[in-house]
Amino acid sequence: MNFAVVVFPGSNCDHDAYHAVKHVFGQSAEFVWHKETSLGDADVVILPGGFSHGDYLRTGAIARFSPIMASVRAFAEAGKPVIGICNGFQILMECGLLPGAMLRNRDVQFHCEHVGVRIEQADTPFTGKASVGQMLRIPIAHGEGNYFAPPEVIAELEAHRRVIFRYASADGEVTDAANPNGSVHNIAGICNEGRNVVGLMPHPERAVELVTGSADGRVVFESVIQHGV
Amino acid sequence: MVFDSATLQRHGVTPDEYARIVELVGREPNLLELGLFSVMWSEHCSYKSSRVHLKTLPTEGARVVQGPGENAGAVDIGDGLAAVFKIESHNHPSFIEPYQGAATGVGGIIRDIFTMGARPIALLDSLRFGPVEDPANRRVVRGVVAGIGGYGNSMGIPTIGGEVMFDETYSGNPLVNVFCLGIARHDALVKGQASGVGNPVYYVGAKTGRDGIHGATMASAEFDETSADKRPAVQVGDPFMEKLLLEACLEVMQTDACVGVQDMGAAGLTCATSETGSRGEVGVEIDVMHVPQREAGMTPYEIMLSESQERMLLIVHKGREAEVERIFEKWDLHAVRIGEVTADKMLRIRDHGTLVAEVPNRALTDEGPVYRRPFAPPADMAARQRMPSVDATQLPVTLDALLRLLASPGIASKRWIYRQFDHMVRTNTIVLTGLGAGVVRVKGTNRALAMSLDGNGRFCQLDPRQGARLAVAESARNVACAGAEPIGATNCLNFGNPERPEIMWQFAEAVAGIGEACVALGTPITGGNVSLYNETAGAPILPTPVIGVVGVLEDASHVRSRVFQDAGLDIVLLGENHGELGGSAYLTTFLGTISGVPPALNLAAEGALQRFLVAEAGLGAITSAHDCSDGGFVVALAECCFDSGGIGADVDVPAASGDGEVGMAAATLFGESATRVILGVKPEASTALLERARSAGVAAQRVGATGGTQIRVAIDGVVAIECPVSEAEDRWTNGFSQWLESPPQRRG
Amino acid sequence: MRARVFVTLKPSVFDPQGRTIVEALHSLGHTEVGDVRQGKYFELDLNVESAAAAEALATEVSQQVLANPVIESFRLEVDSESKAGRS
Amino acid sequence: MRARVFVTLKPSVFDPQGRTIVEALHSLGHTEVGDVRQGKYFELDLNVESAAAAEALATEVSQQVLANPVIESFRLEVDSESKAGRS
Ligand SMILES: Nc1ncnc2c1ncn2[C@@H]1O[C@H](COP(=O)(O)OP(=O)(O)O)[C@@H](O)[C@H]1O
Ligand SMILES: [Mg+2]
Repeated sequence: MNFAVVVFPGSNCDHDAYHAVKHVFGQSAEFVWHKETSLGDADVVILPGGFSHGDYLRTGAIARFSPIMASVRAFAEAGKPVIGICNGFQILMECGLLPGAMLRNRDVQFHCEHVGVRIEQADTPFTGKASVGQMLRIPIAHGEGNYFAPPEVIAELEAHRRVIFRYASADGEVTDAANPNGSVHNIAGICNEGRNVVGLMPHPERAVELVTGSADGRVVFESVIQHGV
Repeated sequence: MVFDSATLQRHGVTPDEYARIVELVGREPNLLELGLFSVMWSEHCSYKSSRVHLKTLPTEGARVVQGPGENAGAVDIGDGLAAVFKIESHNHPSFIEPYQGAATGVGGIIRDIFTMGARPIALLDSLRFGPVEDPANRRVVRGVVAGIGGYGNSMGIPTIGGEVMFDETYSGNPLVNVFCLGIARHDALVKGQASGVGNPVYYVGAKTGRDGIHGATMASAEFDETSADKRPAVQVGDPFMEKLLLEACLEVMQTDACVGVQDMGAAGLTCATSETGSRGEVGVEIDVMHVPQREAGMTPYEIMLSESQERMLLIVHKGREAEVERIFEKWDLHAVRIGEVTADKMLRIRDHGTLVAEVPNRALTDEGPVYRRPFAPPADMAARQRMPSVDATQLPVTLDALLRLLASPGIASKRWIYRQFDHMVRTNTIVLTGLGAGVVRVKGTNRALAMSLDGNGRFCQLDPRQGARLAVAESARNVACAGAEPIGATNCLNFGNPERPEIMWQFAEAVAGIGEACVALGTPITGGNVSLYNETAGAPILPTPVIGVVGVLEDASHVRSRVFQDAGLDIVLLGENHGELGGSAYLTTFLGTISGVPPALNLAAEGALQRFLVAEAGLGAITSAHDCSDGGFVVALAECCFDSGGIGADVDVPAASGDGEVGMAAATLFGESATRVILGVKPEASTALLERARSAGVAAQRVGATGGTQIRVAIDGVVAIECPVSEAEDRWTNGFSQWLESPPQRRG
Repeated sequence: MRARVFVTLKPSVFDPQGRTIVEALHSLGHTEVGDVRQGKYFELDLNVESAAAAEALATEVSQQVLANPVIESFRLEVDSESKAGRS
Repeated sequence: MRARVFVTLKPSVFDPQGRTIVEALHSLGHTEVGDVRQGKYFELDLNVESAAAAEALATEVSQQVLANPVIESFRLEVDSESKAGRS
């Protein structure tokens, strides 16, 4: 499969996503600079983590205007798989492909650590190989991952099973203690109505080789690779 | 003389130095020229007080690819690759404005690394603060930690480790030392050198503002009151700009269009132009009118002396300009041509064509003053080294004592700090921060690099030479514990006012100690940094040399952390316990004093121990390794249990013969004898391992086994301390944040 | 022309920064401080001729870029001096 | 009482945030925007009786916590309504 990893000025997990896809999973991968207008023959688009444009104004606020985003939108609207990880998720929300916004973490500190993440739904291209309720231990690394959306949007997300990942304790309980940033309903990741666009704050691409501390993120990539064949 | 003494004083130039300037220039300098000399001859840039001592450091070795003198040092790590690394201090700015001071410190050291053509892959930080009972210190801690994270995280360079200590003397003088390591191919290392007469000189990055123009170099003739107001004391970091610069510069350097590159750090454009010219034995001529300026009406003096962040100077092969400009444009950066390389070894500065300064490059960079400042040991040295007379009740060996030590700020887990640092980005970190030395794999090879920063101001206060030797040994030992062979070192020397003989003595002794240990342990010094005048109202900081050691692990899969991997392992102690409490964390915690003689260090035994740890890496017997440092054996043992999921340990150690009867138990358990490592060893392999240790000349004994839920420590068969792992781990994990968040106390 | 834009979190949105500040102020003894909300403040220099044009431009820029309508609202002031506020 | 505090970087201090916003606005075609400075805006609810007391408290709090005197300056407005601004 062909993965396009979009690079914004300030992206810094672009190489990690590329490494995972290309060297760990043996897929073909291309960096796509944000000023380009075509995604080439991509089958999957990854918006990686980082601090696009420094995130000085608001996370993802400026990246959404990049020329490539029109193609990303068209790609998403055609039902093809798009994943936004961390800053990529924030960009997807800023450009309206996913609902909600991120607030500062409730303790206003940046958190980099492994957290428990529960798979809530297995019917997206990025969770097809997982089972509902499966627990992943994967890293987060963000200062603004405190997911917020108005109550009616949250209700809609829950009603339509669009919460895909939730912070949970090691034994799968959704508790406040397991919530690293204050996200509403412990939401760690969601999808769009078409279920092909997924955004999440945790970094599955950082957890694909045991030597780095966890390989639990593999299921996200294995799912989309399986989805494509 | 055309300048009055006040002007010279403001420039920090002594009458003797001025006379020398006149001699070197061949005439009276003008004000701009005086400014150039004042910054280049400042202590910070010229190392005028420290140079004679630094010269004695060992800088050569088979692995050294680049020793001191360039923007950073480099050592060979195999496969044609070099590890490029250096440490920098940003102490004073971090006191003035903790967040921005620390952030711009990170930015500065990162530039030093990518200037060499290396991709930065890891950061470490070494911090010293005053006690955080005082809200003022708390503000510094919070700001510095957030600032390091704010810059490093945005850059996508993991901060994979560091160290922090607290002492009253750092209250007005916090230390922020930051280390960065990058990777480059040997043949692609870029030097900070100009060459090729007629080659264009480019400026790229942030615009030049009035920031950072050194207080000591203000010149009355050009500054009225209002312009002084315009000059901010603090620089604001722009990690986004730096990220663009990093990517663009590395892309430019992949072409061979560049002759040399230099970042603009201290002394800004002055340093970058004169140093590149001087290293390349050429001249450099620029016109300041081309320099991008953030504010209107800047004078050549201000432009040349500005220390605005995130700026680079490039010397480009004539004819390749378009290629270079195109790459910068891609990253939304505009490289501007500000001048060219000339043949006559002069630094020539023009303003709209008019010549405004003309001085020989080498006069600025190499012919500055060198001082052999007098030194003498402090008068109270003997008193410092005397152990306080105490009775046994003042030296508790109880469960409570252990818990208190584990929760003390110097020893408690630093998770509150490193959780604010992205320590996993780039997916190379293979020993997570907090679990040992920082270790990153090198993608595309089997190897990994381990690195550690260490320094112990307490030991140095009691004996600077010994303290420095111990710091080198500890840093290298941490790297060897991970399985890596120590191959190179860098150092950041933080001291008080060198014009005072006792400070100069501390400095000279520490440098001598570093030299001795680096020679013995095979870790040449490839670079470093000196930070002097760290004192408030005549009260200096503890002498604080911070050592960074880098090691290579041939097979990354052999890496070890400090954590016991399983129950039922043999616990083996390498090294000997001499029961030395002098300068220990234990004494400071329970007696509130820094006193005694620091632990002895046998460098031959230390070397043997480290070589043994490295040789064992591939053999599989050792599953974890942790050195005994602050808090001694029991604290180290407890740390081996932490993060293991609650695995306990049951050990029995012989009493140490050390500091007499009183406090024997405390000395045995909490003394900080060097050259000791606790191993978790597969039981079926431990007899053979002990045998191998013996033949390697390394003292080794099986002292117990892992398992159960308790940490139980006996001395000669009598249980001294018993504590549930969970309770100990809880105190250790939360000690730091509880302390930081406890109700503030105003002191004094 | 100069426009000043104030971006604030909507009242229904929890403000972690404001809460942290209140806690810090209480711990410093300023218990009379009931609540703090933190927002953003922008000063824009606009090269347009009229106050009306400035207002229109600032509004557009605020809607498009400066504020995120999911969580924030904004208000603005236009001011024909070139320097606003004292420091 | 309600106080509003505006914290801005001192004019001489470099504002990377403002610069990034200007560049973004220019690339979106808003070339009439000459300069942007980004600051912070705080709304404080103060349980004090008089405007004078509110002003004194807000000033103290601004100096101590809200503004960083090394790089920032602030100005404030006190207002006796309990809700300030429209949204
Ligand atoms: N300031 C800091 N920044 C990042 N990591 C830190 C810092 N201080 C301590 N750590 C991490 O916490 C762990 C323990 O530190 P330390 O007690 O100094 O280790 P050791 O005694 O083994 O040298 C190490 O992994 C270290 O990297
Ligand atoms: Mg240490």
